[in-house]
Amino acid sequence: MIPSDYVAVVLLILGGIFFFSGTVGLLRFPDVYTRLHALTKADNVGLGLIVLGLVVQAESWFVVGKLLLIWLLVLFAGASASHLIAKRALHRGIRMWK
Amino acid sequence: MEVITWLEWAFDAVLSVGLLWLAWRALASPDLFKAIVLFVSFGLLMALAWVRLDAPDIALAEAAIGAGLTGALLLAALARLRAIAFKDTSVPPPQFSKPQFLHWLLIFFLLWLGAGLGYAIWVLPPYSTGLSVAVAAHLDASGVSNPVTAVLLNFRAYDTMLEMIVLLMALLGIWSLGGFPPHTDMPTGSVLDTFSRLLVPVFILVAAYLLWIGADAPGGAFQAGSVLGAAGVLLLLSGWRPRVSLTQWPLKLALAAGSSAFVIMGLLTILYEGQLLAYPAAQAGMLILFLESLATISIGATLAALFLGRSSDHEENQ
Amino acid sequence: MQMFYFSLAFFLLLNLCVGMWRVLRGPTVADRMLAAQLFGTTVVAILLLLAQTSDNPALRDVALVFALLAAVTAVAFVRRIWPEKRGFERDPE
Amino acid sequence: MSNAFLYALVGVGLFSLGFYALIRHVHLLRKILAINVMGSGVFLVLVALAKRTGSALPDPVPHAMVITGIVVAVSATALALILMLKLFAETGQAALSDRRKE
Repeated sequence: MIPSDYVAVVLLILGGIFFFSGTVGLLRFPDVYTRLHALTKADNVGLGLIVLGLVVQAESWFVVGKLLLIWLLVLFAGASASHLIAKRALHRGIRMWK
Repeated sequence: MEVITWLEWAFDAVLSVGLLWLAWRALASPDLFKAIVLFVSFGLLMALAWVRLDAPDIALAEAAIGAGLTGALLLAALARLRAIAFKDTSVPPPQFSKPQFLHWLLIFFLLWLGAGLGYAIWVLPPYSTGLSVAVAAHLDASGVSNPVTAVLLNFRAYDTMLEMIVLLMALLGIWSLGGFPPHTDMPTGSVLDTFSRLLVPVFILVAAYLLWIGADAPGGAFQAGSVLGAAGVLLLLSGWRPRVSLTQWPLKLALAAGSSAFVIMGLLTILYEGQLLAYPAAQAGMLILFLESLATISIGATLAALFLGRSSDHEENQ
Repeated sequence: MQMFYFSLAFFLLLNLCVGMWRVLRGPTVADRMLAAQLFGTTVVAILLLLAQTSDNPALRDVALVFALLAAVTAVAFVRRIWPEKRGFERDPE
Repeated sequence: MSNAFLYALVGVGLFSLGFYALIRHVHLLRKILAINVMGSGVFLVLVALAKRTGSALPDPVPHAMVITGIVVAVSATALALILMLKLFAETGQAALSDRRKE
């Protein structure tokens, strides 16, 4: 197990923890907005850590570039989609939980 | 036979249970919207199933179609249903008011059907190379090194030609019925504008990449066309409508490009090679790439036009 | 190392199944849609891990397509299912 | 014993589930979903059985058929949705009524 494996394992485990926290947030939080918050933050950081963990293991720069592009796209899609959903939820009068 | 670790069996078992459970919940849920969201999630798990079955080509097609098109089509249809009737569609599904007896008869029959099909599969021999040996033998003469693309574009090119025509007919059917009724679009917020404006070029780039890589890795005309179609759907959703002049002959040319290219290629190969769509070995790779690029444009335009629904000239003479 | 990737992919799959409960219970339609959004991200992560275990670069293309299309369903939901105000489509703005 | 047979049986299960829902539900949108689930079931059986080649490479012919099948299925779904909307616009309900309208 060369050092890069250790780094990768640590990053991947952290990524897994973020994903898990995202799901817990999705299930436990009281209303749409907090769930959106939990979901987008946790998943994007979770995926980011997993991508970094894989980047450490990647053999060629092309793979590194593709992994980072995937992460960027998910960040972009997640941010836009959650904004759209939240704005429209506000327009539809879905109240905050407090 | 590679050693199937218990972890892989656990993964497959959870995926299988997830697929069956999602399909059942999607079909049985009282609320139509919940049914559609469950169905889209079902499509996501199906993509994982294709990956587990060593079918990355199909996973690509499922990803592009399932995530991009099916959900948008179903939601657009549901929106039309709700908008007109605007009764809450979460009334429990009105099931046939037949006597209970028929209901159990149906379940009994379906159990026997499932058991029979399951048995028929179970007694199949565990090993059968099918056509993989034949394809592998002729792979180098096919001009491409990805076996699936070789089958799609060379060995079974006739079948793919008919697929293109079937796609065109589906679109003609939709346009003849007037297509999706026009949707009064709300002004799009700046986020949606920047989102679609920035993302559509990436769609086109990825579609070109998939088309190019299709020769020797999973990818190809259908997957690239589906990504292009999804780009069209995204544009249409964010309020963009093609200029009327664009939907005259340019759109129609794009729609017909794929199938006509196949037909013309078929005629040429009959003249020169004596067999329908039997490419001369030397130029096979180039011809396949040419056919694939036209097919990609055609599939993308067709799938986007499915969603556009009513073609604009139809509106003019109304 | 391969075993570790696969076990993490398995953990994410369980994560996804648990998240499915929100699609069922979610009171508002928005909850259901954002749960579907979660599945998209989780499937991308699983695909990237599976690409590493089976050493099959094609799976990264699948993950790329998923990442690209993750938001199309959400946009369809926002633009079609939820018109600006409750009521008929054709009420004058 | 590869996982081919597991997924093939899941395919049969999906087909039966879809078939049941196709008959049981009145609303046309549900019937369209049911047909799509049945289609996925059939595709799953095809691809699962294609994996029995013993070597790492599965049989590419069913794969090609399923790819084109998926694309045609989505266009058929679009056509079915349009027919449903047409029926809905005419009769006001998205279900095939048994009683003939006099």
